[in-house]
Formats: sequence, C-alpha cells, structure tokens
Amino acid sequence: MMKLPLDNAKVAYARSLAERVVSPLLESFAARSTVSIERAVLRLYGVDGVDHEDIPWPNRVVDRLKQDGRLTTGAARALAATVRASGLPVQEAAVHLAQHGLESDLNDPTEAGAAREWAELEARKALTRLAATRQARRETRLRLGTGPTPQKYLIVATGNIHEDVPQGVMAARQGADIIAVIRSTGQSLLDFVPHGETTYGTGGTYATGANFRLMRQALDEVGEELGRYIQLTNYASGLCMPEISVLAAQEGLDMLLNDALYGILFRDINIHRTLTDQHFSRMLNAFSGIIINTGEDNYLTTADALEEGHTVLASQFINERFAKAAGMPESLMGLGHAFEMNPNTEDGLLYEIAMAQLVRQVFPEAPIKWMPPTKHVTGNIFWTYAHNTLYNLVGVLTGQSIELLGILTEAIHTPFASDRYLALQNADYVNRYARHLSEEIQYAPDGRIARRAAQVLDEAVGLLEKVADEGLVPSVAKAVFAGVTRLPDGGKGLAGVFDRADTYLNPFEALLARQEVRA
Amino acid sequence: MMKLPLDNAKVAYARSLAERVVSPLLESFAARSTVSIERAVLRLYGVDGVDHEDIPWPNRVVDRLKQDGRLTTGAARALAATVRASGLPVQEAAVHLAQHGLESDLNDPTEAGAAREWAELEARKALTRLAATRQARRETRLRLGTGPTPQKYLIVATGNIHEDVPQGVMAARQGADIIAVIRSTGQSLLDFVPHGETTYGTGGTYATGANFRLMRQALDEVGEELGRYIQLTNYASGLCMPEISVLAAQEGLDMLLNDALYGILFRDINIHRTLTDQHFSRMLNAFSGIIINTGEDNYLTTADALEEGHTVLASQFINERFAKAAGMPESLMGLGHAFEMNPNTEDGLLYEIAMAQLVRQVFPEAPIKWMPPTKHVTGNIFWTYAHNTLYNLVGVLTGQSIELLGILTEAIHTPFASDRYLALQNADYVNRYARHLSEEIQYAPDGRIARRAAQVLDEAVGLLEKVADEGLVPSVAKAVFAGVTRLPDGGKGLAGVFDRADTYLNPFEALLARQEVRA
Amino acid sequence: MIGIRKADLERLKPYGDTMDDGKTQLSFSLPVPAGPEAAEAAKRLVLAHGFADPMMVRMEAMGPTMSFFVFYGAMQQTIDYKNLVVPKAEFEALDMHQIDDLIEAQFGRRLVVVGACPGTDAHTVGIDAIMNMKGYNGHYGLERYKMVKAVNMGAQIPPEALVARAIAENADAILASVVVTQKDLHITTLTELVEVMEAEGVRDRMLAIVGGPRMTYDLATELGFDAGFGPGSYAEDVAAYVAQELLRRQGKAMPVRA
Amino acid sequence: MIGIRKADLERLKPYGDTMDDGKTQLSFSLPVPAGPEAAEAAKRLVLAHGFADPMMVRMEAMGPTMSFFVFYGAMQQTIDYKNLVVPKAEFEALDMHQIDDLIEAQFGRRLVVVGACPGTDAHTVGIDAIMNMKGYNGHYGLERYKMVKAVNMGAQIPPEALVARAIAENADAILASVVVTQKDLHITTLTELVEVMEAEGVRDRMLAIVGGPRMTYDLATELGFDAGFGPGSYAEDVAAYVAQELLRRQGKAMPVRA
Ligand code: B12
Ligand code: B12
Ligand SMILES: Cc1ncc(COP(=O)(O)O)c(C=O)c1O
Ligand SMILES: Cc1ncc(COP(=O)(O)O)c(C=O)c1O
Repeated sequence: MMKLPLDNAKVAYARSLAERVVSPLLESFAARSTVSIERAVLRLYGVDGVDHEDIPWPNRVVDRLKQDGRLTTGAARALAATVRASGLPVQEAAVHLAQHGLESDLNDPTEAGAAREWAELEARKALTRLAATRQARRETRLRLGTGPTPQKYLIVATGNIHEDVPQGVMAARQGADIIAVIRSTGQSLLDFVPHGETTYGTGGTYATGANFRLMRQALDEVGEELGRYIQLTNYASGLCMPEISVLAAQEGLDMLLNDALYGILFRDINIHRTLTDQHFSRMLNAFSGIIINTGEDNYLTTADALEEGHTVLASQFINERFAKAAGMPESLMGLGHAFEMNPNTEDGLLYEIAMAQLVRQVFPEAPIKWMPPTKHVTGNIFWTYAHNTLYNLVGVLTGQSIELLGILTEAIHTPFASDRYLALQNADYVNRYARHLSEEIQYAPDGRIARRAAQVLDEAVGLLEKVADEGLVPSVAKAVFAGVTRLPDGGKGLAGVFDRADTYLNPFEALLARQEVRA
Repeated sequence: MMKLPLDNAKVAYARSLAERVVSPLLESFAARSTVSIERAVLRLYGVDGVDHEDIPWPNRVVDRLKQDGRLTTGAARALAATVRASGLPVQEAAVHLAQHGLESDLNDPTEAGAAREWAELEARKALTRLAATRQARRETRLRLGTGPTPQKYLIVATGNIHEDVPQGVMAARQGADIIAVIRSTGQSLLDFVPHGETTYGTGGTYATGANFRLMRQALDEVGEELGRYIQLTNYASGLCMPEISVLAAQEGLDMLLNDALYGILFRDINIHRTLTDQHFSRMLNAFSGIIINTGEDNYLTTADALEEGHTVLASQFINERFAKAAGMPESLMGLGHAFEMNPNTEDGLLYEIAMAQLVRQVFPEAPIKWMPPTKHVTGNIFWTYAHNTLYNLVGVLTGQSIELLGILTEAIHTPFASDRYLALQNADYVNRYARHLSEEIQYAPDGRIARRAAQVLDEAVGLLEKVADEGLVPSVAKAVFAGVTRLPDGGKGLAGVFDRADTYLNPFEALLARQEVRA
Repeated sequence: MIGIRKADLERLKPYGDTMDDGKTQLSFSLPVPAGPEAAEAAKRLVLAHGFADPMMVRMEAMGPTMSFFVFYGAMQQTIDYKNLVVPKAEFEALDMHQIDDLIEAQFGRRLVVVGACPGTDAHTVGIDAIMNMKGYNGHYGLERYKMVKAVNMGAQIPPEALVARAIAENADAILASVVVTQKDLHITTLTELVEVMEAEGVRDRMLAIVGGPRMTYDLATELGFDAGFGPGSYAEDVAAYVAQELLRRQGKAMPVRA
Repeated sequence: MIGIRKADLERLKPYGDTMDDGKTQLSFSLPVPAGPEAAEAAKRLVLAHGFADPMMVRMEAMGPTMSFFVFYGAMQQTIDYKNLVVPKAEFEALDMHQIDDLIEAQFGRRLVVVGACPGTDAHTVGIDAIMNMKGYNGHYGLERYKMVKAVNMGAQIPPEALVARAIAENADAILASVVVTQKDLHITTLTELVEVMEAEGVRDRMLAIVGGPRMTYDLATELGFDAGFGPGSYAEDVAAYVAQELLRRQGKAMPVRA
C-alpha cells in the first residue's frame, strides 16, 4: 500500500483543534432539545401513524405540548404521565395527549417519580428491541458477506417507492453493494416525516418508515439470492435528523447521510437546530451500528476543489469530533469528500490522488465516503463516462471505502436503470483491471502529489486554528465553508429549539451514552 | 520520469540476437529484386500515369520486360537505354518501352556505359528533388511545430477522398496531430498502385499519389490556419511497398505503416517478396525522413496479449534491425505495440503499464507507435470509451510517442466524424489531467509491473534465440508470430521476385546507401 | 479555407461519415429478457421511429428481465434549416459598461431585479452565477453593475415570497432559476409563479425571466414568461435583454452606439 | 423473487426509470454550425422521428460547420412483443459429443464443411473461432469433431475458389465469414457467392451458411443463405444446425435423445 509522507504531529494538532472547535458546543447539547428530538423520543416509545390530515402523531403531540408551554420538560415525561394517568397503551395515550394536552400534574413528586420510572423502563425496552434489530442485521451481514472495497454505492430516485424497489433490486443484481434512496426535493425542509408508502416525489422518493421497510425487505431477499449482503442508506439530514435515525434503526438501515453542517450550509437550517439534532441523532446511529455519511463533498459543488480542498479536510475533522462526542467509533464515520477538480486543470488527477490519499491516511479506520464528478460534468455523456473512469481508478488506487458511482447522465436527470448498469460496468472494469496498482507504485517524496497533500493539510490546520479561535458559530457566519454565510439566529427551524427545564426528561440520552455501542 | 529496473545486458543481448536473425537475409536483398522495386525505380525517374485500361505505366513497363525476359538487369537500365535510343522524354520513353519492349542492345559496352551514366545522373537528380521536398517539409514542421507527445493519431476511412479530406481537416481542427488515411480493404493485395483521385473504397480509401496530394495540401492549409504542423500517414505494406514509399516521398507524407513481417503474416504475402520489398522501401523512407510504423500491434488482435506479449517485443527487435540495415536512424523507427489485454484480466492495467514502459525504455529514441484496444471492445460504446480512457492514461504515463486514439465505435464501423471528436476529447482530458503523473510515481522494484516487464523481456530473448538458431524464414513457417504459419514458397507475390543478373542496375540503391539520411 | 462538403441546408440530415447518411446512435433499455425476441422488438421500435437500416450493435442483459441496447440507424426525415426561424430573446449583445451606460442614459435610475430559486429548488449556483458580484467564468454578476440593484433571495423561495419581495422592491424584473426538472417540477413551480404574479396584478408591471440548464426561450414563453435563458448564459445577457426590452416597452428604440 | 413491475408485453416500450416512459438516448452530428438554429433543427429532427419531449442535453461545436448533439426523448411507438415470431435457425442445441454421436448414427460418415472469409475480407478470427481445433471461449472448433471434416481456406478467398473447393471436397456445407460491412461490402460478396453456387449448380447440393459480427438470420436468408450466425456463436451451434438441417432435408426427424 502506497503512502504519502505525512506529518503525524500536524494531524494530531488538527484533531486537537477540532476538539477546541466542538467542545464549547457540547454543553449546549445538554442544555437544549428540539421538537424533532422530542418526536424522535415519542417514536422510540412506539408512537407512530398520522391523523386524518396526514399529520404524524409525534408532531401532533409535540405541537400540542409546545402550544401548552409544556415541552420544556420533555415529551417522554408527558407521555409517561399520560400513559400512567390514562392506562392507555402508548399509541392511544399519545393520541389522547395530542388531543387533550397534558392532564397530569408533573409537580406531584410521587407521580413524577413513577412517570420517570415508566419512561426509563420503557426506554430500556425500546433500546433492547433496536439492539435486537441491529444484532439480527449484523448476523445476516456476516453470514452473507459484503462486496470488496471500494463498495459500490448506487442511487435510486424515481419518486415512487414501487418503482424504486425493483430498480434497487436490479442494481444489486448488477453488482451494487449499497443502495441509496434519494429523497424528494425539499423533504429536508419539512418539519415532519411523511407517513406510509409514497409514490410521488421529485428528484427522489420520500423517506418514510414504510418506504424504508419495503426497500429493506426487497434488498434482503435479493441479498439472499445473490449470497451478498446489500446495504441500504437514506438521509438523516434536514429538520428531522433524529426521527429519521429512529426510523432507520427500526427498519434496519445500514447507513445514513448525516452531517453536522450540511443542513446549515445547504438547506439554510438554523445552526443551533442542526447541531443539537445531529448530536442526538448520532447517538442513535452509534447505538444501531449505522454508518454515517458526512457531506463535505457538497462544498466542492459550489466552491472550487483546488482552492477549497482544505475546507473539506477541516470539516472532516470537525465531523469526526462531533461523532466522537456522540459516542461513535471510527468504524461508523463515513467521512465525505469528492472528485470535483475541474477537468481542465493540468495535473488535476494528481491533485485528486493527493486528496483521496490524504483523507485515506488521516482517517485510516473510517469507512470514507467518496463522491464522483458532478459539478463539471455536462450533458456529453461520453465525456462524463471518461471522468468516471478516472474517478474509479483513483478510488481503487487510494482505497476509498464507500464509493458513490458516477453516473454518465449526472448533468441531466436522476439515473435511468441503464445509467446505473453502465456505472457498475465502468467501476467493475477499473477495480479489476487496476486491482493491485496501489501496491505497485510509490509517490515521489517531494513530488506534486506529496506537496499538494501537505498543502491541503497545512491549510486545513490554518482554517481550524481560525475556527477554534473564533468559535464555530461565528465562523459559519463568516462563510468559511462552501462560501456560504449563515447567521446564528437565521435559517429554518430555530423555533423548534428550546432550553430544557430543570426537570427535563429524556431517558434515552443516558442509556445511549452508557451503552456499549460498537458496530 | 519513472523507470523500470531493466537488465541492460539482456537488452543488448536481444539486439545481438536480432542481428543474427537479420544478417543472413541481407545478402539476399543484394541478390534479388522484385517487380515492385523496379516499378518504384521507374516512378523515381518520373514514370507515372495509366493506360486506357487503368493499368499504371510502371506496371506496363515491368510486365513487358518480364515477359520479354529482360527484367533481371533492372528497369533502370532498360529505361535509360530506351531514353537514349529514342531521344524521348522519360514518360514517353516508358510508354514506348511498354509497347515495344526493349529495343536496344544492352551488350554493346559503350551503349551500356552511356545508359548507366544517364541512369545514375537522373537518379541523382530525382533524389535531389526528393531531398528538396523533404527539406521544405522539415522547414514547415519546424516553423509551425507539432503537438506535444503522445501525438494524437486519428484515422479517416470513408472510401472517398473528397469525404476524407474535410474529415481530416475537421480532425486537425479538433486537435489531431497525425491523420492516417486507411486503405481500402484488399488494396494491399493489388500488385499495382491505383491512379488518380478515388471515390470508392471499402473500409478505407485507395492509396494513390493524387489522393496523397489532396490530403497533404488540405492538411498543410489547415496547419497554417492552426499554427500546428499536421502529419500525414499512409500504408507502405502489401505488394507495393516500394512504390508507395516513392509516392509518399514525392507527396510529402510524414509517416508510413511499414513492417518487415506484417504482410507475410496478415496478408499472406510471400516472405521473400515482403522482405526484399521492405528493404528498398525503408531505404527510401530513411532518405525522405519518413517515420515508419511497424505492425506488431496486430499480433495481439489474433494472439493473447498476456501470453504473447513477448512476440511483440521480439518482433520489434527484428524490425529495428531491418530498419538499421536499411540505413534508418532510430528517430524514424515507429515501432508498434498495443493495449490489447483482455479487460477481464485482473491487474490487466499493471501488465499494460509494464509492457508500455518496457517498450519505451528498450527503444528510448524511437517514436513508439501505440495502438488502442480493438480486440476486446464490443458494440457497447460506453464501455469502449472507458477502455480508451485507461489506454490514454497509460500512454501519457509511459510517454508513448505516436498514439492512435481509440474509437468508441471500434467494434462497429470505421469512425464517424463524431467518433474522432469524442476520441480527441478523451485523450485531451487524460493527457492534461495526468500530464506529470509519470514524474510522480515510482514502480515497486520487485512488484508485479517490474516482474511482468522482466518476464516479457526474458521470453522475447528466448524466442529470439530460437529464431536466430533456426532462421527467420523457417521460424515463420513454425507460426512463432501471431500464431500464423507461412511457408517460404507460399503466399502472394512470389512470382514477382527475381534474381538479379550480374549486370543488374539500380543506381538508387547505392545513392541511398551513401546519402546522409538523418530525419 | 477548407470546409466540409456543402450540406443541403433545405434538407438537413445528420452526418455520420458521409454527407446526408443520416447516421444516428441510439441507446435504450427494454423490460424483457435479452434474446432474439428482444433484439427483434428493439429493431422494430427503431424502424417504427423512421430510422433506415437499424443496426443493433450491442444487446446486453441488465438483469433477468431487462436488456440494454445500442443501435445505429439512419434518420430519414430532413429539416429545412435554411428557412428555420428560431424565436429567441431579441437584444443586442452589450458588455457591463455599455449596459450601465445605457441604463444611466435611458432610465436615469438603477434598474431593480429580484432573483431566486423558487419552490423547493435549492440549486443556487446558476442564479448566483448571474447575480453575485463574482459572476461566473470571468463574467461579473449583476451585483457588480453600477446601474442595477440586484436582490438575490437564494434557494427554496415560495413563489408568493418572491413576488412579494419584487413588489416591495418595485422591481423591474423577476429572475427565477429552476434546475430540478424531474417529474416536470420546474413546470409546476413556474406556472405557480406566473399565477401568483397575475393574482397580485403585477404580471404586466415587471418582466418575468427564467433560466436554468434545461431552459429554452420556447419553453419560457410557453409558460408565460418574457424570456428564458439556458446553459452558458451570463449576467450581461439578461441585463442587456432587460434594459432593451423595457426600453422597447416604453416605445423607445435602442440608441445607436458609437 | 422480486422482479420489475410487469411490462405490458403487447405494447412494449423502452424503460428509462419508469415503466413505459419510452426514454431513449440519441447522439448525432449535423453539418451546420452549433447555435440556436442547429439546436432547433436537431430538436425538430428528433420530433420528426416520433420522439416525444425531445430534450437536447448537449450541443458542442465539432468545428466551424459541424455540431454534435446528445438528446433524450420518449419513443411513442410500441411493439407487440408477446406475439412476436422471430425467424431463426431451428435446431436443438447439442454439445460436441452429442453432435458426433448424431452424425455417426444418422449419416454413418463424416460431414464435410468448407469455410473461408470470401472476397477481400481478411478477418479470420471469427471463422477460426468456429473451425480451428482450439475454438473460442472454451468451445472447441469443428476440427476437433470426430465426425466433421473441416476445411478452413482462410482469408480473402474469391467466391469462385471457395465454391470450387467445396465441390472438390464434396462438401455438405459452405461456411462463409464476413466482417467488413462498410459500403455494404458483405452484401456484395455474399450475393456473389450465392450466384457462383447457382452458376455451378450446387446451391441445392450443399448448405450455404454465413456468420459475422453484423450477421443475422434474417439478413442471411434474405441474401439466399440457409442460415446466419451472429456474435457469440460457437462451433456447436453451426454443427448442430448443419446435422439437423441435413437430416430434415432427407426427411428424417431428429431422434429423441435419452
Ligand atoms: C451542485 C449541485 C447540487 C448542490 C447544489 C448547491 C447549490 N448551492 O446550488 C447540492 C449538492 C446541494 C445538490 C442537491 C440536490 N440536487 Co443537485 N446537482 C448539482 C449539480 C452537480 C450542478 C448544478 C450546478 O451548479 N450547475 C452549474 C450552474 C452554473 O449551471 P446552471 O444552473 O445551469 O446555470 C447556468 C444557466 O442554466 C443559466 N441560468 C441558471 N439559472 C438562471 C437564471 C436566470 C435568470 C438566468 C438569466 C440564467 C440562469 O446561467 C447559469 C450560468 O451559465 C447538478 C448536476 C450537473 N452537473 O448539472 C445536480 C442536479 C441538478 N441535482 C439534482 C438533484 C435531483 C438534486 C437533489 C434534489 C437530490 C436529492 N434529492 O437530494 C438535491 C436537492 C436539491 C434541491 N432541493 O433542489 C439533479 C436534477 C435532476 C433533474 N433534472 O431533475 C441533477 C441534474 C443531478 C442528477 N443527475 O440527479 N445539487
Ligand atoms: C482483429 C481485427 C483485424 C485484424 C484481423 C486479423 C485476422 N487474422 O483476422 C487486422 C489487424 C489484420 C485487421 C485489419 C483490417 N480491419 Co479489422 N478488425 C479487427 C477487430 C479488432 C476484431 C475482429 C475480431 O477478430 N473479432 C473477434 C471474432 C471472434 O468475432 P467475429 O468475427 O464476430 O466472430 C464471431 C461471430 O461473428 C461468429 N462468426 C463469424 N464468422 C462466422 C462464420 C460462421 C460460419 C459462423 C457459424 C459464425 C461466424 O462466430 C464468431 C465467434 O463467436 C475488429 C474490431 C472489433 N473489435 O470487432 C476490426 C474491424 C472488423 N476491422 C475493420 C477494418 C475496416 C479493417 C481493415 C479493412 C482496415 C484497413 N483498411 O486496413 C483491415 C483490412 C482487413 C481486410 N482486408 O479485411 C473494421 C470493419 C468496419 C466495417 N464494419 O466495415 C472493424 C470493425 C474496425 C473498425 N471499427 O474500423 N482487422
Ligand atoms: C449530508 C447530506 N444530507 C442530505 C443530502 C441530500 O439533500 P437533502 O437535504 O435535500 O435531502 C446530501 C446531499 O448529497 C448530503 O450530503
Ligand atoms: C504495418 C501495417 N500495414 C498495413 C496495415 C493495414 O492493412 P492492409 O495491409 O490491408 O493495408 C496495417 C494494419 O493496421 C499494418 O499494421
């Protein structure tokens, strides 16, 4: 395996800077919650379904509590009190709570104690169920095995789950290792998770528990047929990160797109909202052994890869730190980056190799997620196919783990069935044809590749120093990432963030934090 | 520039073996001639045109001499005698000679001496004219400059010169450095060179002086427009090697496909015919500064690249030796090889790198000609485009000189205008994106690439030892190249080979041999 | 100069390797197993669409019930290219300074444009290319224009919000950018935008302009916009258009330049 | 097993990403400068060939007077796949040993086939794949068959020479291989071959079979051959066909195998 000569002290220093960036925020995670965290808690307890207007009951409950000014002590407490008071099963209790509000007196210490006891016991049961799901999945994965790295990650995005399912199956049969169902344009800004099987979406299909289940089942079946475990992924970004993490855990997903900054930068979601949400959501992912995929690749779709490569690395250090804070092992950190150098750049390939190898070496245990050319490709599908060939080559050369395959119609439409087929053909060809290339070559110690890697690392350190000094929130306001400015009180979803009351209860937090959570 | 650790002594030994293979044949070149050499001589003196049945006058003359049993003393002598006797200009004298046979008494010593004098003087004049053409061309080339290596070589093959010309011009404008006009299927087996501008050919366009001229002129014009010298190439293979070399020299071509063995193996041309023809034809090419392109790449279209790679290298040593014997400097030896490894071969790319780098290092001064995937490509034009991407990458990585660009419709039809366009786009992208990759990486000294290169060299030496021991002609009969058996008295064109009489005259030979012929 | 052999412009056809050969490449999938029947069906489909000499150059099984095809065939229809009239935004091309000068001289005030990605579309790179100071490919954006006030609302702006802001700014033009086209999302969003403008009674008061990678003048005008700008557009295109179209609407001609 | 949503086999259409969307990719060049007029002409050509929603996804200038296009559009025609009858060589697939046994049992002698690349075609790899001992892709060639005498004349054999040899060998079948198809060279050569066979009065005495990368059963029979074999054929295909077809012509049925 070829290696770049890296300055390990500098890498360690970058990590310490990331810790300085992240630490000050951890307190706020303990002091705050959000509507989506509360809805996630309800879902963990088993609250599900929608009302006659298709509003999910978790939303109904949380909205009611909020309206009544009773959210700050946590939905768990309210649900527990209602269950205890009414004697109803959880779902009925939740409906009752949504319709009538919290009728119990939470100041009664005995009742409060009993509610807490119920909440803790039921939380333990809920997590035991999730653990069983995780365990069953792990066994299937071990039994069937997964494909060799780079693992080939293909997207389906028809908008209709019944069209997605056969397409996912087809892709698996053609060699895909991971299927991602892209979400409908705009779902990330919905402050609820739609319900049921859906057949209408644009640019993707709604992420719902039922849709997860349908795809999961189909991939499990085809996995048995193929003797290869097929992984499924979706998006825990946007306004419902924690809830999607719950649904994913319940339905047995293997990965989730989940980034500490993506929603802030690219969806203009309020920074406090996203940071708070991602923390709880990652605790859940860690518990369920779900690999997160971070979104640094997106920076390069707006900013220039040559100039802003270091922002990707800096952000990876930050995402890594946030993930650690949520209890994630490195084996679950699918840190993201991308092959987005302008194809007209002389020696662009060298710089791409440098970046891919750098990321690989800096995060040796992480299942790095790597993204194909998107920004600079055009409707010339032939030329795009050539870009994807070099992308695949760098992928196998530098040992990327999770490789989203380039699609020759990237600049045109969400992939056709044949586009995925051709993408797999390209990747299989290159991965086979260049299988051991990485063992064959060494980098010139002071060459362009080594220098570029060193430069990106230096610049990332420089940026992290600045962010550590100024703080993350002010830095994001100064457009350090992707050239986007986001103010602390701007963006969507700030109204859904609240300070916890002293008596706030969320028994999952403590349980998740204590749990032994290896994937 | 990255280097393989090669055993230089072994390379030198291989060269000495090639010398042992070639030397025994040189004598026969001095003792024999062929109908095509004699026609070439006539063309050099200026004989041209066709009769009413479209038979070229050079053929008419040689056929008549042969029929009259008067060819063995050489066409030069007969032409000279006729000119002297008739007082006619060369062309009329040739027509007269064809119609009435040789009327002079060549036994008269005065007359014989005068004819020889005329022949030598006119030969000198003819070569002076060719030297002027070469010189003018060299100046244009220096003035305009040529594209960077790998030089992009594109073919046109419509069958109609008037369609070829605009396509060649279009390709040049799109970035081609070299235009090859492919010949019509079967022309190589014609024992004459067709005449005039031609509009009908299959799989290519007839090679004629007039067609050469049209394309040359068009490329010169577009070269001025672009400020880049565009090279033109055609085929001096088949039954008319020497004549095509004359026409190419007269019309200012820059390269010619010309191989010592290709016609024997792939066109079933008699081995003595081709070997004799190629020697005189290469003397001419050397004089005119025309780069030859040898055809070892073709072996791999029938034989397997992994198993038979060494036959390519062995044959290159032989072609090199033949070329040296004809007075060629290395700078004119465009030795051929190809990227034809089965795409399903694990690590095939490593073996291709090994072969390309090996050839590059063994022949450091030669403008190596490299051929793209053809054998294993299919009608899946997308996949073929991916093969061509890796081909281009290996080309720039290993510093190939003349690179025939892969065409995405290779398995389908002769190239469309858009096929060439896409081929250039692919090559330009890769050459730019990986420009200095070769300076960046080193090969593991004992890795798969180095081992493969060493193995190919060893096997080539083994083969050359056998051929040197057994002789080239018996070896070809034993199918050592491309798996094809050719017997010494089989194949086309043997009847056109004859033993020279003691009084045989071909003044060009001596002049070409003495000339200072640097390109 | 050497050109290609003259094409018959009144009967224009594709060029493969010979003038008028009509040669065209096609690829598609059929939801049936690869095999002789699939091949025949594919060939007939290509024939049914008027291609002569359909040549299947590749069939591959994409799965048990899906096959992939590559074909070549010859188009038989021709187009009268010579007499083709292509509707497009009519304006004289100007550079930034000329546009500023024109606005200053003719309007005596800054023109106001309000831009956004309407609906759920979050692809801001295109609208930013047109509006942001920095511009795109070395062409400055509208924020850089002395005589243009450019308000860029960014991504995922509901049509109501966009129109409300345009009214508030007393805008001369709305600039919408649409990128996502799957399930015709752009059509839905743009139709809604025009309807809101009409409902607010401002459709005639300001120009409605739209751009995006799949946008054409044709489509834009069909949807009720004044003009549409596709890939490769720059700020100066839309600025020159806006200034000149407003002039035209005021009955003024474009002044002749020195 | 999970399959794709059921296709309507009586009205079969291409599948892009939704059943029956008809989506097809096209690329071609037009001998006119890239620009709005070229784009419009290209679009109209695609429309004229019956594609709905033609979408030009790329136009590039290939030179001053040549433009390159990539389009997507939706085929509107459908094919009745369910009731499609595809003519093809009818024979039961057998392996080498079964074929040898069949010939031995039914003919009691070796069948004789004479093969070549006729005319100017020099592409022998295909005919060698069928005839040479070694075969192709692990399928032995006819020379390996105990009960077949296989004479391979090689490349560039004039039709007269091929027929003369077949007569001399008293052949049961002629096997021609044609690869070069530019300017329909294969059609010319094959037509000539059949004419020579007829002129020599042997067309009915021996099977005439042709193969090659662009060969189909349809085309072969149209040209007067008995069968045509395309890409992916092996020796056992043609051998099984020859033996069974000769049997059929003798009025014998294929014996039922154990
Ligand atoms: C960058 C990018 C993103 C970035 C966007 C970042 C940002 N801030 O904009 C991120 C990563 C966030 C993203 C997300 C998504 N994307 Co996106 N993305 C792209 C990508 C790679 C490039 C687009 C781009 O920036 N082009 C460069 C700009 C300069 O070009 P342009 O927009 O055409 O603009 C020019 C002209 O059109 C014109 N113009 C444009 N607007 C205007 C306006 C006016 C007034 C004028 C005059 C001119 C004009 O001028 C500009 C300059 O010349 C394309 C693929 C591709 N290569 O095209 C996919 C692509 C557009 N995305 C796509 C999809 C589906 C999505 C998602 C919906 C996927 C999902 N479900 O998660 C999400 C959600 C986004 C949403 N809600 O809209 C699809 C759209 C498919 C379709 N045709 O419907 C594409 C084509 C990828 C694909 N093949 O699937 N994406
Ligand atoms: C190898 C090759 C050559 C070699 C041939 C060596 C040899 N001894 O055969 C060399 C280098 C000599 C060569 C030369 C030329 N070639 Co060439 N060549 C090819 C190449 C790369 C591969 C062909 C091949 O071997 N395929 C593998 C075999 C196994 O496949 P196959 O022939 O289809 O055979 C299978 C079936 O079709 C079937 N089959 C075939 N025959 C038969 C017969 C029977 C009876 C049966 C039952 C079945 C059967 O079974 C076989 C096994 O499954 C193709 C491009 C490509 N990738 O296809 C170009 C190609 C065929 N060549 C082409 C051309 C134009 C030429 C030249 C004319 C160029 C020139 N002007 O110099 C020359 C001249 C040759 C001539 N006079 O014919 C063109 C033909 C274009 C066209 N469609 O008209 C091609 C397509 C390349 C291109 N895109 O331009 N070529
Ligand atoms: C981390 C992350 N989340 C989500 C998305 C998808 O976008 P949306 O937020 O619209 O679902 C992406 C885009 O690729 C991403 O990288
Ligand atoms: C050396 C050489 N001569 C000639 C040719 C062309 O074939 P033909 O002999 O039919 O002109 C080739 C084929 O690529 C070749 O390599």
